[in-house]
Amino acid sequence: MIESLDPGTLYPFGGAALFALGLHGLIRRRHLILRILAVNIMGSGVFMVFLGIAARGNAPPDPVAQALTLTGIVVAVSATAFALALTVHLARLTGYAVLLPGPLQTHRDSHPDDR
Amino acid sequence: MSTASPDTLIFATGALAAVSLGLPLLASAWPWQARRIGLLGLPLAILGLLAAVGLFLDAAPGMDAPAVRVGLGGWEAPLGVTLHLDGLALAMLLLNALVALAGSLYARGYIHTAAGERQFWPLWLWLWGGLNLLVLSGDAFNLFITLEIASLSAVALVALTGDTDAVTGAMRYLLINLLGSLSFLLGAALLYGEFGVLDLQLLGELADDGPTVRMAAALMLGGLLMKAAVFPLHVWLATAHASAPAPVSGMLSGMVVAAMFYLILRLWLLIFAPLGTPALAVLLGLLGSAALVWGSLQALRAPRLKIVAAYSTVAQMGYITLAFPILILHPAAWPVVVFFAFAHGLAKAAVLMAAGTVQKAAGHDRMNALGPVLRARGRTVFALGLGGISLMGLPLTGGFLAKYLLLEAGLLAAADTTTIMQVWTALWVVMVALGSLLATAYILRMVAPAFAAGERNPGGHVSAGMEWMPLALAVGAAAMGLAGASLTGLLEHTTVAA
Amino acid sequence: MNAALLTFDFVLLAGLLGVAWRCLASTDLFRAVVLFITFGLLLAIAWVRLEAPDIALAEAAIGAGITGALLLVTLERLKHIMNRPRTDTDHDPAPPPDPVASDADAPGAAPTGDAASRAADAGNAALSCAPAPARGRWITLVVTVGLAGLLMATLATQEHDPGLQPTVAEHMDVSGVDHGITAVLLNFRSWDTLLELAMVLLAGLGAWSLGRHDALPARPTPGPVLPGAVRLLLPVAIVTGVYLLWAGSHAPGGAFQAGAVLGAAGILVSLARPHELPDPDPRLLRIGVTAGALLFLAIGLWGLFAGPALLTWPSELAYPLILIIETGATLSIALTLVALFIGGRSPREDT
Amino acid sequence: MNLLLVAAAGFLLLTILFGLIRVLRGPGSGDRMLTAQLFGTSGVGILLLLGFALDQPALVDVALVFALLAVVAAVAFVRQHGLPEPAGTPMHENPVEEQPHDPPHNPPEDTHDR
Repeated sequence: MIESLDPGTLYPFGGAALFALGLHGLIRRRHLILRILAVNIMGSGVFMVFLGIAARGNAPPDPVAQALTLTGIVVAVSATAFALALTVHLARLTGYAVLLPGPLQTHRDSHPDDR
Repeated sequence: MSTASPDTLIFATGALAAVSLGLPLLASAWPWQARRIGLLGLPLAILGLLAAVGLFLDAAPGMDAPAVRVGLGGWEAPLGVTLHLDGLALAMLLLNALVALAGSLYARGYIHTAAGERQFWPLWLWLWGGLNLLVLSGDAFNLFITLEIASLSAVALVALTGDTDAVTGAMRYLLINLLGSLSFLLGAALLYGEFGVLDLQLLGELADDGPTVRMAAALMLGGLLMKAAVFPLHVWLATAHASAPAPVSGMLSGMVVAAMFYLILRLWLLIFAPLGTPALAVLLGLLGSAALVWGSLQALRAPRLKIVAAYSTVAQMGYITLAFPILILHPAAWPVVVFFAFAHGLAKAAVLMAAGTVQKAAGHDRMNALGPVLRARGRTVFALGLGGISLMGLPLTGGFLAKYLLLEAGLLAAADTTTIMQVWTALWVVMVALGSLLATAYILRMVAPAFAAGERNPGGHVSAGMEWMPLALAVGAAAMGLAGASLTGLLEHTTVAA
Repeated sequence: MNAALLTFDFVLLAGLLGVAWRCLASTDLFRAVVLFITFGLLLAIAWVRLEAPDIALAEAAIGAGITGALLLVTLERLKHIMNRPRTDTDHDPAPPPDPVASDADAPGAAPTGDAASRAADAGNAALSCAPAPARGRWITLVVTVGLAGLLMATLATQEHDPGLQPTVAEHMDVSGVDHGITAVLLNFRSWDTLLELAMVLLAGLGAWSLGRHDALPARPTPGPVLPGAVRLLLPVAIVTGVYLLWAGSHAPGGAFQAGAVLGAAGILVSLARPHELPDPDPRLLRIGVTAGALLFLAIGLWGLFAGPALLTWPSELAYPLILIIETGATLSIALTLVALFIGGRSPREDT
Repeated sequence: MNLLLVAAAGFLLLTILFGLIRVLRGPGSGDRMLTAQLFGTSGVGILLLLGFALDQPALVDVALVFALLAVVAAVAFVRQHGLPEPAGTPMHENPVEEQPHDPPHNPPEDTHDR
């Protein structure tokens, strides 16, 4: 039975695991670099599912699914590059590259000018 | 006998897509003239859009399908990417164009440094164009790219203010958007694996009630609900919407959130409607109710004007979520969602832009110190109030029409269902009433200082566009109550899976 | 043979998951980045196993080159920012009052010691980060493991659908090229590719909107190794980029891969910088990053007016048109990637 | 013959997985980066072996691009860690004050490991 496992059937399971693993990292870690890496790992999981679907069975691989993956990778790289630039920008403003939970300045009630 | 030939409509659809991409591209290539490109291009785009609506309404009764479908590159689905233009899409394009035009005229006064304009205008046109392309797209993968274009430009616009809150809000917004998009893409991948097509209409014909469709629905709709800031995935909204530049806040609350609901509705109508079960209806109803109450309470205690308006978006999105359980029980009620999106979009854009005007004039937007400026700026207070009245749903406004339709659909849904579901439906109807009451409270909180006695001080200078555009949007929101019939006429011609 | 390949697959998948896990669990950012680069390498091998050499090519260009360089330069910038002595003229009067100090990666929270060793550690302290908090650990674990299980169960029910492969094969003769993926990207689904170019452009615009970069002064190097390596690599990279662009019509390759390789060449130059780099004219730069998409749309407009739809062209002209579009796209992508690496917009744009 | 090639590729893969120990433990950034570079070399080997084993000549191109672009990360690393950086890192709205660059790294980072 295990002999009949072709990569197209096997890898999507790995893709699903990568997606979940990335999601776990995205939720649990606070540092933005790690969160961006987590999103990228999630994306790789999705691409693995797509490419697995493309390669299933004995027919030649499906060029449409492969082309979609290529487009998806480019979109992911663009988003990553922008996210990194935004991280640096945020760090320059706050001195931290983490998203602090809790209220932000605009949500606080008091303001020096009010007194 | 219709006068518009199918070719004209196909041309119009392609031209809408080309303009939605071409204007932002030109503005990006030549940001030194981007403001001019936007202020010339957007009105022309609206004229073209109105012409397309006319053509469409003229030709629609004679068409064998309720949508214009254009296979780009000359390739029909499933091989190519299809643009899908129907009544629903046209309605959303109109909303987008109206909010974007008002925002542009507003931004003309709001963004006043040359360097700021060069960064703002290309991104602003990308947001408008990206949303247009999203609405026009009829292909699951193509939707993923348009979602990313719209979110990336929105995030960059939020960060443009440059203060800590704005950049923090932008970062949260970006992460939630990326998560939502990836979830959507994984759902699309599963659908492609099962059915071998990506075109939404073809998927609708093939889809069954199997595990793939269920999982894909959970991933795609879950991702979109996250982007639409539905409770409990709403935490990012207030920061992002409140700290963005005012025209951007208007566009985000008025149109971007609505576009996510548009997409949920579109997917629901075409593919996922067979999945609707009472259990799902109860879940969505509870989420909507929770958003309504929680968002309103936050709006009641938020310290700043723009944050009040942003939390009000969370609450109003609760209303739209409440419409979904009703349309699970009573499928013909779906136009309610569009009415809500329209009424809320115009009214909320008006309120946020008016809040931006107040903020600019006063130099801040802390609720407890805005009295003097509000008392001196009647036009802006009128826009705040009129937009607010539509949000509350007082008779004759667009908000009233939307809520009336929602209640009517709720009662119709209750008529032909089980006793337990009748109880739930009754609860949702009560929630709609309660939500209006809470909305009244936070709207009054915004405008009440204007009517108290005290010092008057108009504050800093604001441009004419910043005074008149919120008012125009608010009047539009109110007038929706009268123009509802024509919207219904347009929505009749929408692709709905059999 | 089959069993050997299957073993290979299992080891590779286990390696991928392990590397990803350690990467995300890392408390040291530099280690996380190196693990991520390794992850990209393993991913490229996985794509090869899935018979997707095009994607492996893209992954090699991105994972090994572009993303790695972007991540490393970002770490460097973060380190500079966090080691900067904070003065009163800084934007924030005080660091955010953090009720979550254990959660925040404050550089000051680094191991304490005497001042001298702290200064020596400063560079690394800025790149270390707190481990994930214990609170909520189990809920997240249950949710994500449950999601993975559901996804796998769904995948297990799916039949082997041939997808659109037969349809693509049927239409290859009119596509203008001999390589399936290029036919899909530049002809059958060219709208996706046009929007993808828009997305790359938008990332550049977004990064530019955040701030300006400084002048790019020459960076003296103490030894001959770096300039020598760059002098050797640069021509090879350019030739490879052009080759990939040309190969795309009949073999794995294409605009994005070529653009990434050329972009990497640009990044090399900007890294080595034996001479001061002139700040390019911002007007030319703006047109350069947009040109690919603009050209694509302009050619596509022909179909809008001549019929039947946007982005249509006669099949006998398909090959030259696709080559023109790909060339434009390659140059714009390469330029945007270099701009993203350098950082903000040109200071001259604001004058 | 093919079996041998696949086995060799599998062996190289295992060497990468063993090499991960150096990435995880460091101790210095240089050790980690150098290991990643060696992975790149093994990766090129794996790609070439698989290319012959599976009869996919296009993998030679992939290997070429890999070999070429792995250098970029290395140069980016060397540039920042091995050489003095002049003032003015990019992307500063306001030029920051000049500061001494961080010294070479080899402090014990194991304290951060579990």
